[in-house]
Amino acid sequence: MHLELAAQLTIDGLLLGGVFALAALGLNVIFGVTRIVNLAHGEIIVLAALCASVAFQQRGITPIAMLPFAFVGGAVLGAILERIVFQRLPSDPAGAETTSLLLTFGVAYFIVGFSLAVFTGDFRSTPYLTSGLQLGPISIGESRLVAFVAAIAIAGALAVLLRATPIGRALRAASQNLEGARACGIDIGRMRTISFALGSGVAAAAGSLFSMIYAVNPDSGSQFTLLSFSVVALGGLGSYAGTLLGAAILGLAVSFAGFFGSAQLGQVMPYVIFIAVLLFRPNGILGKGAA
Amino acid sequence: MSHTFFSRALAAALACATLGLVVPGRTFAADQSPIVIGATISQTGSYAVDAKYALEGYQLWIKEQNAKGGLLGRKIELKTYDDASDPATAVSLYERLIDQDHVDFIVGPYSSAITAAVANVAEKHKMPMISPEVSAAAPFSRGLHYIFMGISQSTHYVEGAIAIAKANGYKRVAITGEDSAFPRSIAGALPDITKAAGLEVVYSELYPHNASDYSAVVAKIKESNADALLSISYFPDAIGMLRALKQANVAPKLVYFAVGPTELNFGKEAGKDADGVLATTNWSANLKTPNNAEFASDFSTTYGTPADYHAAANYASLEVLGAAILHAKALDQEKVRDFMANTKMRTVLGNYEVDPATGLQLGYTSLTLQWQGGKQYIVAPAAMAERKAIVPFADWSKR
Amino acid sequence: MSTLLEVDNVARSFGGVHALDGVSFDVAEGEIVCIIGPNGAGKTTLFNVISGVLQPSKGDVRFRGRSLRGMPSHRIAGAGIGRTYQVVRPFDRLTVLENVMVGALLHERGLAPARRSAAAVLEAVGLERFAGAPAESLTLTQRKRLEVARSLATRPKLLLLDEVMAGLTPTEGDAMCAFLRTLHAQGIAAIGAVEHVMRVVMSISHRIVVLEFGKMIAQGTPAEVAAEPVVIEAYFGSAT
Amino acid sequence: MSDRRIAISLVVLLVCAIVPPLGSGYVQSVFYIAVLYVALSYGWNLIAGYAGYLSFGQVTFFGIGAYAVALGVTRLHLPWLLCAFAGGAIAAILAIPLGYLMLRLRGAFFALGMLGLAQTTRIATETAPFTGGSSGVYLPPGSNTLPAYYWTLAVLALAMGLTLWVDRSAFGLRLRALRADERAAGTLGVDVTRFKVIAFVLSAIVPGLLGGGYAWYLTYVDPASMFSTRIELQTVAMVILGGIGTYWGPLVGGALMSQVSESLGARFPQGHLMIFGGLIVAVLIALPRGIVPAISPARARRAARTAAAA
Repeated sequence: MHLELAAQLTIDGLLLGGVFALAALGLNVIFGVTRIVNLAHGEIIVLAALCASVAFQQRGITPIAMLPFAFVGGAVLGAILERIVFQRLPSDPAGAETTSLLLTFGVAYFIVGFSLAVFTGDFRSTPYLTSGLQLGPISIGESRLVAFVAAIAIAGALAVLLRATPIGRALRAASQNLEGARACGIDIGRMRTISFALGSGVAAAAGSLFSMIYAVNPDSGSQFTLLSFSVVALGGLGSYAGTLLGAAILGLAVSFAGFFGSAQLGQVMPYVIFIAVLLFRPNGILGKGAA
Repeated sequence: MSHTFFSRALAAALACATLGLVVPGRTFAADQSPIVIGATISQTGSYAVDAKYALEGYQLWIKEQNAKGGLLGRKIELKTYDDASDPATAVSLYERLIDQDHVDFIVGPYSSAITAAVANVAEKHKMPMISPEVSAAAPFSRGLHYIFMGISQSTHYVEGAIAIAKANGYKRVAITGEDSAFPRSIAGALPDITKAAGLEVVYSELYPHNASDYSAVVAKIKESNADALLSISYFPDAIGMLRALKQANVAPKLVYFAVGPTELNFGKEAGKDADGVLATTNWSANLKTPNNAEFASDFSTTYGTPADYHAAANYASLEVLGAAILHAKALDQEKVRDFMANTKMRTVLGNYEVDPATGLQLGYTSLTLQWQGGKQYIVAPAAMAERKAIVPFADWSKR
Repeated sequence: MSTLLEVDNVARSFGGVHALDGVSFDVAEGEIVCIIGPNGAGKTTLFNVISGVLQPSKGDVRFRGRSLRGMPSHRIAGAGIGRTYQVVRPFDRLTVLENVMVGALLHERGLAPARRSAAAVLEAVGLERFAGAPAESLTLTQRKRLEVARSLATRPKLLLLDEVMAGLTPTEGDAMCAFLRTLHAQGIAAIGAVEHVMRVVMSISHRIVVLEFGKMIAQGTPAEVAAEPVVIEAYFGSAT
Repeated sequence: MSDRRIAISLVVLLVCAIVPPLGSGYVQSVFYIAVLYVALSYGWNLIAGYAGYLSFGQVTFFGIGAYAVALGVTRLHLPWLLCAFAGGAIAAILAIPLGYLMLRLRGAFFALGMLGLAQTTRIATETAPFTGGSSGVYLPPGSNTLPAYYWTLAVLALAMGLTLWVDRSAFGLRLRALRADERAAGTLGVDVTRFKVIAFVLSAIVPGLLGGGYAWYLTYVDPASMFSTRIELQTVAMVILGGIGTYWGPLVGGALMSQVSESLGARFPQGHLMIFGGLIVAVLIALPRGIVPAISPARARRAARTAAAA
């Protein structure tokens, strides 16, 4: 295998990893604090992608200009969901986990129905930044490069927010020890809402950028949920560095497996790795998994 | 333990059960009640996007026919349900159309999976059913007597593109497409067709349904340095593949995406990247077929968007059904069936003629179109071509 | 009395942190041993190792001469080691009787015999009035007794009681002590893990093991241990 | 001790047995879909309701059963009923190793791990040489509604029987104990892994058997329809609405929802999924245990019975 092909596949793999990381970061934020795994994560990404593509077709707003709006929209949606849906979880941990799973399942079902009603079943995407940059023999898709840079930026911003700002420290305390944080007077309820808002906001921002990369319709959500899970499971729940690393590994695996194996093998890679990682390294590579 | 709940559940179960028994049959006088045509459409689920204008195709024919006094002096009505792209739902809805709504005739649903399941209902009730949206042969050649193919066979779809490749000396062919029923019905026939045309297949692999990434497939196409790319794609994967080609700066001399680019919003989504892309359609507004021009203009004035081949195929299927009813001079299923099996007639799609034994379409041919300057033009077969095919596919840098 | 349980130089660490280090002691049949140590001294970790929830990093645990290494917790329970938990949590959506029946089903074949023996155990711990009630409706002390009843129903030879005294009023503590003595009478050995409550511990224990930061700092009869300077300094402050 | 539930279940099954042949083709197909989804719900309830492991991949076994009949009939020319039985057997045999493997996961990871398993099986069926790949398999055409229906009804009876057995057996009691607290159940002598795997296998046999009937009913199978997440998610939604982990939950949720989606779906196709999603969230908030326990608190009834016996 000559050098040029290896370089191209590596670049494609890393860029794909950036896309995967962007999808998974939001999931990590929510799980980190609330230990709730949001099954509607993919649906929020797809809803944002659909809005972004309509905004572009009808008002010419580019997906990048849409980022802040998507983030705020996603954050508001996340806060509402957390308030309405998750404040009523039963006290015992096993019951809470099952019920939160069922609740987010119901929310996902609702969002798919809502998207169908508003956007119909059509596949939508945004024809923006569709060309590729040429670096000698290597070509780099512009939209994926943007997603890669955005993933690094958002992960960095999250890391800074969690370490440097008071809210961030409170969030981190809550994620490490809920009882301890409550004992220090941190309003756990507010922290849960903020983490949901933040997580859903990041997911929506990812969705806005994805409209440049994928053609999606309301049914495409579960695909992104499963993809984000594979990344977070590989990288370890609650660890941002883990998410980036997990995403990179997955992207490379899909890219190389797709070339040397078959396209089907590439498509199956996330699921296979997801199941393998969970069985042999339950906490993922860098993560502090569920107790 | 409270009895009330269970007695209520029991009563509900019984009520629902007797529904079928006692609902009075629709009594209607011999002639002036409307002739009702029933069908299911995939408005939700995975087939929703392809079956977009199926409903409008039916509605337009009925509107025009009613304006001409309907059939046998009776108004025509359409009764449709959404089968949500699910075979079991479609079967139940066709049973409902026939047993419950007492429709007089039925027309086929979208996709070979649903048609294969619904064919049993048609056979059981001995009601002829034209399938305007199924071009794969498999559902038909199974000893069925009541279903007929209302569109050209999928194996002919690629002939135009192959002829263009042969004419321009593009010997090295890469074959790909989505791994699902319709694309496989074509990709399966391609090796023989390409060999017959003296072309060499240098790469052949299908990508999975709703693939998340095409860069690996494109990398292999690049490695194979194929001259012609034949990709049997629907709309979303055609867009995905086109973008992956552009981002990898891969521009084979001939690029064909089967039915994906036939949809008008392929141009909207791809913009000027669409120029040069070849595709297959079964209909064009400029076809020299009987009242085709009226159909095209009537469709765009009524629905504000130009017709596509789905709408034309559905319209043509009712043209055949209408002719069969007129010929039978009565709502006689067997006479209509025999007419559909043996007639040779011209519709907006062209010459309708099926093999009486299998119901496979022999008359209709498919056309090859090319995106040029943001619009679609028929480029093959020569007799119906509006413009010459522009080849090679322009490099990404020169667009 | 033949030795029932041998804890032989057991150690357990969680990524560098030594929760237990070099703990060794024996328990004879019917003997009551109390393990004393502040919170985090490794009492619960020791119970987790003995009951098979955790495997020891070093050392071994033998029960009636047979090593428990690698044995899953359900087979250790089958061998005759019952266990209660510091954080008491009954099986929700099951009634009090059903909670105890789960334990009884270890040896009983079928629901009817299990129901009978569970009812008998409920009576022994004085919860028979609540048999049909949902387990979540019990008070803390009743839940503690339910926890003991569940394990008793498995007919254990050795019962591990994790903080079973904590949170009980003096009278409830005495009632629990009386109950533990009946265990001794039935030949059931017991290891009680206790954070303090010295008076009760001294009165019912045949032997005492003192743990601090995972290490054994003293072992012996209540009198011997009380005389240990290390223990006095840790628990009684300066002798007043 | 006669359990009122057996009597009522038999009545329901009897009604479902008598009515369809008397009704029109439409009534038969409506009964088929309702009975199919109620049976799938009972199957799914065994692992999710009684063992507390939410699976989003039981449709894997449904697809395996469907392909057992499709390939058995078209390639081996065996009678379809035999193949349908074989489908259940194959599902059970595969469920044992898969159970030991997947049940090491918990909560959302198990749920999505199983979803991944279903997707992987679909893609494997699409690419495997002997399964006809994504072009699917055409069975001999014919209106097999009634034979497929009675097979499905028999499997429903089996699934209800299994649920009743689990609900009233020593196995079921210990299974429900491990649902509440696996570690505590383990130290009370419950072989947690083996019990979970048994529940998983039972929960795989039911869809494994049902798949064969579905293939015979449609006379066409392809990976996308047989391993479809839509079938899985609709089953999950039904059990949640009816009442997860209860005996009547799957019947109420299954019957109710398949009827509502039948009529609702046809009238306004775009909106009805949204209504179901909203309904699920509302039910989960208002009635955490689903509709059934809210109407007849099963626990109070069962408690009264055990107290009387003590």
